[in-house]
Amino acid sequence: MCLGIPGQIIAITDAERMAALAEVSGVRREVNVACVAEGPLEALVGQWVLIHVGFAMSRIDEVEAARTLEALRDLGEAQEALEQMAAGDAALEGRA
Amino acid sequence: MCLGIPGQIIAITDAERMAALAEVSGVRREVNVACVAEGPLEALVGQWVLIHVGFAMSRIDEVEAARTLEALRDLGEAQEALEQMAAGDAALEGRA
Amino acid sequence: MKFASEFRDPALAKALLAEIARTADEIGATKQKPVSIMEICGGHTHSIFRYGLDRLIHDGIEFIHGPGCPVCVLPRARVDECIEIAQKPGVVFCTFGDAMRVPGSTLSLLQAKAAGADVRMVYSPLDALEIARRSPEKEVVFFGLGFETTTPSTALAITQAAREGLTNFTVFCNHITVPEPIKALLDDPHMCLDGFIGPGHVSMVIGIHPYDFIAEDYGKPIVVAGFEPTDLLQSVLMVLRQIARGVARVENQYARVVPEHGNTVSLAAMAEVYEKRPSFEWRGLGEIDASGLRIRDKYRAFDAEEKFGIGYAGVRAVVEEAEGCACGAVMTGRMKPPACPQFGKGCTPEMPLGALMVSSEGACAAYWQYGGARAAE
Amino acid sequence: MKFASEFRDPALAKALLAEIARTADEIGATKQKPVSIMEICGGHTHSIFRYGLDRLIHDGIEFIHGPGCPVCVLPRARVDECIEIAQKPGVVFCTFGDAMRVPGSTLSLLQAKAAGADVRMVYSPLDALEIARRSPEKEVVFFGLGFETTTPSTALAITQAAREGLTNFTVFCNHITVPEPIKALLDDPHMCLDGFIGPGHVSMVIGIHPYDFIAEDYGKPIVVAGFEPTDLLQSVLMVLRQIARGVARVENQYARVVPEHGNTVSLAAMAEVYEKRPSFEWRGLGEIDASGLRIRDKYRAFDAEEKFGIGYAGVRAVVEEAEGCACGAVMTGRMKPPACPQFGKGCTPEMPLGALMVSSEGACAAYWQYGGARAAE
Amino acid sequence: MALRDARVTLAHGGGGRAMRDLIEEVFTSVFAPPGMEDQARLSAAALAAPGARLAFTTDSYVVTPIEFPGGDIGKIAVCGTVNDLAVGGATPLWLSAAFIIEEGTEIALLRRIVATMAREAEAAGVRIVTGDTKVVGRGACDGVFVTTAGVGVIAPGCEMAAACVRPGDVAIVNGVLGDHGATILAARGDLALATELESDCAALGHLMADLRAAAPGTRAARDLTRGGLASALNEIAGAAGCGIVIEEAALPLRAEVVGMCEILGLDPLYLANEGRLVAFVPEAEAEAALAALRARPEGAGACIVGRAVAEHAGQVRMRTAFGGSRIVDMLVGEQLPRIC
Amino acid sequence: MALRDARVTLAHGGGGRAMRDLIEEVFTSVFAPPGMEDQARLSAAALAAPGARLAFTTDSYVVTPIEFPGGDIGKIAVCGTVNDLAVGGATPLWLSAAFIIEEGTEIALLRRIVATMAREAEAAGVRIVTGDTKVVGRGACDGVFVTTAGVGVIAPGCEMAAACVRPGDVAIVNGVLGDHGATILAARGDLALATELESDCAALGHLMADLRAAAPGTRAARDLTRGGLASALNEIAGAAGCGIVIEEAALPLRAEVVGMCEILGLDPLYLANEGRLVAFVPEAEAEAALAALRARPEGAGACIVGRAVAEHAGQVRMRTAFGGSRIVDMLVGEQLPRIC
Ligand code: SF4
Ligand code: SF4
Ligand SMILES: [Mg+2]
Ligand SMILES: [Mg+2]
Ligand SMILES: [Mg+2]
Ligand SMILES: [Mg+2]
Ligand SMILES: [Mg+2]
Ligand SMILES: [Mg+2]
Ligand SMILES: [Mg+2]
Ligand SMILES: [Mg+2]
Ligand SMILES: [Mg+2]
Ligand SMILES: [Mg+2]
Repeated sequence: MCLGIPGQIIAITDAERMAALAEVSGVRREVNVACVAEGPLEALVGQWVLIHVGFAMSRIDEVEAARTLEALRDLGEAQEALEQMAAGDAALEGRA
Repeated sequence: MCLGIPGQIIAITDAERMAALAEVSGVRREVNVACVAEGPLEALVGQWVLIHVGFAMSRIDEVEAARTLEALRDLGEAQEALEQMAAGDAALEGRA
Repeated sequence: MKFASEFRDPALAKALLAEIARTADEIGATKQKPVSIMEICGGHTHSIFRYGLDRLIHDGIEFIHGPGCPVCVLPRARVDECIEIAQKPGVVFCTFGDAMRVPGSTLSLLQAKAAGADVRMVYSPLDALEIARRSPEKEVVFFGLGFETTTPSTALAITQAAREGLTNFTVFCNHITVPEPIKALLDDPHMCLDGFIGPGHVSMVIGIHPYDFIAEDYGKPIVVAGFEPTDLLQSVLMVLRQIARGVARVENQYARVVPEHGNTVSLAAMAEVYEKRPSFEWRGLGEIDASGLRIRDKYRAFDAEEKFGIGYAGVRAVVEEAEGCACGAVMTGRMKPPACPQFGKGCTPEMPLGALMVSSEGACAAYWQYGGARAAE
Repeated sequence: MKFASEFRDPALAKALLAEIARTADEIGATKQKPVSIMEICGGHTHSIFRYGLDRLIHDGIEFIHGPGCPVCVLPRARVDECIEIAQKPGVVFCTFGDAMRVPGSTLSLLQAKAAGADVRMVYSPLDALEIARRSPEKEVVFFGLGFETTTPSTALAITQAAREGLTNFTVFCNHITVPEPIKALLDDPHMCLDGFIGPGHVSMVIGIHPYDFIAEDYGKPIVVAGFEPTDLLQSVLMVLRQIARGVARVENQYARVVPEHGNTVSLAAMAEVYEKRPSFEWRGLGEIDASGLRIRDKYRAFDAEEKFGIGYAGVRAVVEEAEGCACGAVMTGRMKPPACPQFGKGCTPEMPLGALMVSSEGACAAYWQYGGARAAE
Repeated sequence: MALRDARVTLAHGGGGRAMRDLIEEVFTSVFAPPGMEDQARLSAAALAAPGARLAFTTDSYVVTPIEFPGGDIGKIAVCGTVNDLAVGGATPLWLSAAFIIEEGTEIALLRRIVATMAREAEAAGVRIVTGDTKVVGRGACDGVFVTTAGVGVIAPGCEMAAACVRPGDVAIVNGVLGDHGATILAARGDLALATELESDCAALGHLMADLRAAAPGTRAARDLTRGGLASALNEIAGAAGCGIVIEEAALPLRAEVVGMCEILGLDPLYLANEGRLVAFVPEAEAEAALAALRARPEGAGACIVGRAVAEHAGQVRMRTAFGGSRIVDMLVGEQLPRIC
Repeated sequence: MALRDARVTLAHGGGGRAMRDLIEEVFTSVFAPPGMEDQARLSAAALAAPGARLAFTTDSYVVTPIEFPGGDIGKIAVCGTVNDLAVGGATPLWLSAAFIIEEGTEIALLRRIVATMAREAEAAGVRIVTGDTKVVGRGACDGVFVTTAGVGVIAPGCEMAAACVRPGDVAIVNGVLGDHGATILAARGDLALATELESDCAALGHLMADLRAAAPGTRAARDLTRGGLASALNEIAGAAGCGIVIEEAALPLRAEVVGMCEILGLDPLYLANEGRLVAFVPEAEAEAALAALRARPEGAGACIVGRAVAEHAGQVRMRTAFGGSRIVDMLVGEQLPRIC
C-alpha cells in the first residue's frame, strides 16, 4: 500500500495553502507541504521529501540514507572478499 | 408568416391537457385542440383542422372549401369555353 | 393532401391566370404601369416564388413583398438580447428554427449555440414546456416569436405552465401584430400600393374586420388569402376585380379556414396573457406604436424580460442596423431586392447582412434562392 | 532517481542475497521448513514480484502476503455504497484509480461510470477539492481510502474545505489502520509467522512504536522497510538475524524516511478530523474492532455517510462475499493464491471474484501478472 | 466468452486484454478479416488489368438514433461507402471499418451493428477486411460513430464523372426521395412526429453494375445523401458546366414525406437519402437504363426526373407543376424546421 | 473566402453551401485530392507487379488534448496509419481522412490540424486522396476525431508477419519508450503534472524501408501504440508460438517517463507510443538493422531489448536488473494511476 516517491521541493507556490512545487525526475507537480513545514516555508526549497497522493509526507534524511547505503556497501565488500576467497579455494582445488 | 397545414384529428389523447392526435398525410403528432374545442372533445375525431406550431387553430369548413373550388371550376369551364371559341376563331382564320 | 392538393391544380391555375390577364388588361395594367399588390404575409411571398407565380402572372401585376415575416422584422438588438439570455448558465433557450440564422450584432443564435449556449430548436411551445417539466434544474426560455397566428400558442403554453405551477419556464415575448405596420405603411408618403393580399393564418385568429380601416379609411382593396397557388391567384383576381369595379372592400378568399370574426378561444387566450406595448421596434421600420405585445403583470413570473431584466424590462442597448442595409426600403415596397447595393455582394444567405436575406420568407432570400434575381434574364 | 536508484543496485542485492542465504542456512531454513515472513504492506508485495525477489531469494524464505492493501480489504458492501452515492444525481464521485475495478456485488466503479455515474479518477484529494471549488452546483464526494499514510491527506483536505467554507465537498471515509488487523492475525490460531516486514510509509506517519506489541507481546521480529529491492532484502536479513539471535525487536530499516515517532503534523491532523469506529468490516477478515476511522462530529458536514445516510450512518446491507472466494485464507497466509480453487478459473484480473485479484498489490493479481503461478514450473 | 460486461467500459479501449476480447468476440469473429496483422493483405489481381484504376473513398457515419426504422448506423456505414464507390463506376471490393464507441454503450447494440454490417457487406459483395475500435469517455461521443473506407476497381475505359454530363442527357433516380431524411427526423423524437416511414438505406453496387451494363454510355451518377437531390444536381451542373432542369410533377415522393415537409416547412428536394442515386444517361439509352434499374428491388421506383440542358450553365431549375420555373439552389446550411 | 465564421456550426455539416465552403477552404485546398468525385481514382500501376499485394488498414484517432507537445491529432492520424502499413512491410501510398467535428470547434484549429496532416503526409511520401467531414452537435463528440485509412503495396515476396518470428531472433526498438503516453497524461492537465516531454509521434515508413533493405530477413515489426511494448510483444509471442525475453536493463527510458510512472504507479512497458516500433530480425542481421535504424533521426535511439526464445511459448518474460525474472503479461484494461 501507499505508493510514495522521493521528490525535491523547488519552489513555494502558495504559502497560505501550504502549496509548493515538487520535482521528480523532471516531472513537476504542486504538492501540499503542511506535514513537513517546520520553520519558514522558503527553507523547504531544495529539501527532498517523500510524496504521497500530492502531499509531502516526510522529509528525507540524507544522513540516514547514506548510512543505510554504507551498511549495504560494507556487506557488498565483505561479500566480494568472501567470493574471492571462495574463488581462490576453488582454483586451488582445480574446480575451474 | 405562419406556416399552417391541414390535418385530421384521429384521437383524443389527453382530454385534460386538450391534447389530440392529428394526422397529416400519414404523419401523426400530438396537437393542442383548445382553440377548436367547442362541445365534447370526442366529437373532434374525424374533424379537419388547420395546424400551426402544434396547435389546431381553426376547424376547416368543408362546405366553404367546396364552394371555393366550385368557383374555380366554373372559372375553368368558362375559360375552356373561351379557349374553344378562340381556337374555333383561329381555325376559321387559318391561324392553326 | 386534402385541402391542399386540390388548390394546386394547374388547370384551375391556368383559368385563373387567363382571367387575371383579362382583368388586368381591362384596367390597363402594364409592365410599365403595373398594378402593385402587396402580399403582407411572408408565407405568401414564399408561395409566390415556390410556384413561380411571379413569372406566370400577367406583366401588369407587380407583387410587393410586405413586412409579414416575424423573423425578418426582428431587430438586431432583439437577437442580441436572445443571445444574452441563452448564454446565461443553466438556461435552455428554445426557439423555432426560423430564428436560428438571424444575425445579431455579432452572432446569430446558431453561432451562439456553437459557442456554447444551450439553444434548442423546437416545433411547438408545447415542446419547450415539456423540456421545462423534464429538466426542473434548468431555466427554460421560449423565444415567443410571431404574429397573431402564433401568439395564442404561447399564451396557452403560459396558462398551462401557470396551471402546473412551473417555475422554470418563461417566454421571451416578441409577438407583434399585423394591422399597425400596415397602417404605418399606408401613412408613408412614398407608398403607392393598389391593393393587398391579406394574411390567411393571422386572420383565422383575428378575423377579417381588423382590416376594415384599409378599405374604409385608405380606400384600398384587401383580400384575405390562403397559401396554395390557386388561393393566391384567386385573391389577386378578387383584388383586380375590386379595382375594376372601383370599390375597396375586405374580402375573404380563405373562408374554409378563416371565420369572419376569428377564433374566440385564441382571442381570449391572447387577451388573458398579453397586452399591447406602447411601441415596439421593427427591423427596417423602426418603432411602431402599439405593434407589439407584452406579458401582463398577472403572468410576469413567465416573462423572461422580467426574470432576466433584459429587453424592454431592462436597459435596451441602441443597436444600429448594419450599414448599407436597405431592408427598410425593400420591406416598404420602395425597392426591389436586387436593387439593394448589398444584394448578392455584402449580403447573401450564407452571410446575411439584413434579415430579409435570412428567412426563406424574406423577400431578398426568396429572390436569391428561387432565382428572382439571377433567373431574371 | 535520487533516493531510489541507489537502492536498486544489483551488486548490493547480490551481497544481500548471499548474506541472507548464509543466515537462512545458519538457522536451518529450508524449502520444506521455511521461515515465513509476512510483508504486511501490499506495496512490498508489489516490489517483491516486480523485481522477482521471491525467485531470487533463498529457498528457505517464504513470503506471506499480508492484508496491507486498502483496496483488497474493501468489502463488497462498501463498494456498493460507493456506487449508490456515485449514482445520485449531481454527485461527482472522485476516487483513486486503484478502486475503479474492485467488484461490488453487481458492478465496479468502472462499470458504474460506464452506466452513467459521474466517477472521476484523481491523483490527490486536493484535486477533488479543486473540482468542488470549480463546480459549486455539483456535490463532490471523495472516496477516502487507505491506511495511515493516506489518512492525513484527506484530513487536511477536510480542514481546508472547512476553512474555505465549502458546502459541496464530503469524504466517504474508509480509512483503516494497520496495527489492529496484525493483532487479529497474530491471535489467529492457524497463524504461524516467524517475522514481519513492517509498512514503511504507514510508519513515516505513525512511527515505529505502534508495532511494539508484535515484538513484546507476541515475540515476533518486525523490521520497518523501504520499498526498493535492497530495502526489502536488507529487511529480510534483519529479520533473519533477529531470529538467528533469538530476539524479537522493532527495527527501522527505512530510517531515511521513517522518524521513530512519526510525523507530528500528520498525527495531529488525523486526530483533529477522525476518531476510531467501534469496528470496521474487512474483506476476508470480517469485522475488526477499532480498525477503521470515521469523521468526528465537528466535521460531520464533510462526512458523506452523514450527508447521504449511507454506510455506517445508514442501514448497512448484508452483502455476502462471492462464493468460493478464498481471499480470507490467502490474506491470512493460510493459503497461497494458486491453491485457491477459483484462481485463474472463476477469478482472473479481467473478471475478478475476490479483491486480491483486482489491485496489482493484491497477492493473487501479483501471482497472476508476474507469473508467480504460471511461471512456477 | 471472455467478455462478460454488459456495457463497454474504458477498459475496453485500453490496449489490453479487455480490448482484445471485445475486438475478437464482437468484431473479428463476425467480420473474419484475413490474417492476423493490423493490415489486410489482399491479392491485387483484380487491379492488374492494364488501365484499371483503384477507387478509394471514405465516410464517417454519425446518425442519431443509431437504430432507426429500416436500418442502423452499420447499414448506412456499409451502404454509404459501397455507394460512393459504385456511383463512380467502381466495383466495390474491400471495406475498412473503424468504430468510436462511447463508454457505457451496450455490447448487445455493438453486436447488432456488426451483424448488420456483415450482412450488408455480404449482400453487396464486399468484404470488411480491416478495422479499429476506440473507446471514449461518457459524453465524449454520441453512442457509436462508424467510419468506413472503401477500395474498388474501375475497369479500364470506364470513365464516369459529373464533368461528362452533356446537354440532352436524361436524369434518372432509382426511387422515391427523402424517405431516409424524413425517417430520421421522426425517429429522433424531438419533434414528436410519428410515421410508418422506413429509411431507404440500400447498397447500390449491383444496381450500378446493371445500369452500366444496360446503358454503357452512362455519364455520371451520384448517391443522394446529405443535401438530397438538389445538392447532387447542383454539384453535377457545376462540374459539367451545363444546366439541369427537373420536373416538379415527375419527382417521386411519398405522401408521408410530403406531409412531414409541409408540417416542418422543409423542401423534400434537400432531404437526405441513403439508398438513392441520380444517374445521367444519354437519351438514347434512357429506356434501357430505366428497365435495368426497375429490374432490381432497389431500383423498382426508377423514373426520369429531368435532363441536362445547354442553357443556364451551372444552374438547376425546376419546372413547377404550374409551368412556372424556379431555381433549385444549394442549401445554405442545414434545413431547419420552420414556422413561417 | 466564403468562410467567415470563427467556429464550426451545424450549418457546416448540413450538406449545403456552408459545408462545401468549409470543405473547399479548409480541407481540399490543402490536401488537393485528385479529381472532383467523392472517390479518388488512382493509377493501379504500383500494384501491377505479379505477386504484389495491396495492404489496407484504418484507425480512428481520438486524442485529448487535440494539440499536445510534439504534435496534434492530425500528426498522429497520418503517422499512425502510415506506420500500420509500414510495419507490415507495405510501402504506404494513399490515405483517406474522415473528420468528425464538434459544433463550436474553432476553424483555426481545423486549419492547423490539416496543415500538420499535409506536412506529415508529404514527409512520409503518401498522399491524402479522399476524405469526409461530419459535424455533430455540441457534446456529441470531443472536439475533433480523425479517422484515416491507408492503402499501400507489398512487394512480391515480402512476407513479414508476427507468425514468422523464430527463436533466436533479436527484438529491436527504434528509441526511448513511452514519451507519447507520458506526454499525453501530463498534457491532459487533470493530474496537474508538468514535464518537458514531447510526444514521440513520427511516421516510420522510410525507417521501415531502410530496415528492410539493410536486414532483408526482418521477420516482423509492430508499431507500439496503445498498450505499449508489452502488448505488442505479447501479440507477437502469441502469433509466433515462441517465447520472448526482454532485459529490463536494456529498455530505453527517459528519466521523466520513469519519474511519471513512479508518481502514478504505472509501468512504462504499457505506455502508448506513436513513433516507436519493435522489429524482430535474425541475429545475423541485427547489427545491420541497428545501423540502418540509427542512420535516421526517428531511429537514432535504436537498441536491442530482447529476443525470441524457444521456451515458454506465447509468454513474454523480463529479466529484471537483478537477474530475477517475471512475466510481462498483457494489461487487463487501461493502466490507472494508483496510490498503492
Ligand atoms: S440584400 Fe440584404 S441588406 Fe439588402 S435589403 Fe436585402 S436583406 Fe437587406
Ligand atoms: S484467486 Fe480470487 S477468489 Fe481466490 S483468493 Fe485470489 S482473489 Fe480470492
Ligand atoms: Mg465518401
Ligand atoms: Mg456520395
Ligand atoms: Mg458519401
Ligand atoms: Mg487500430
Ligand atoms: Mg451523449
Ligand atoms: Mg490500423
Ligand atoms: Mg499497429
Ligand atoms: Mg494502429
Ligand atoms: Mg462524404
Ligand atoms: Mg466535450
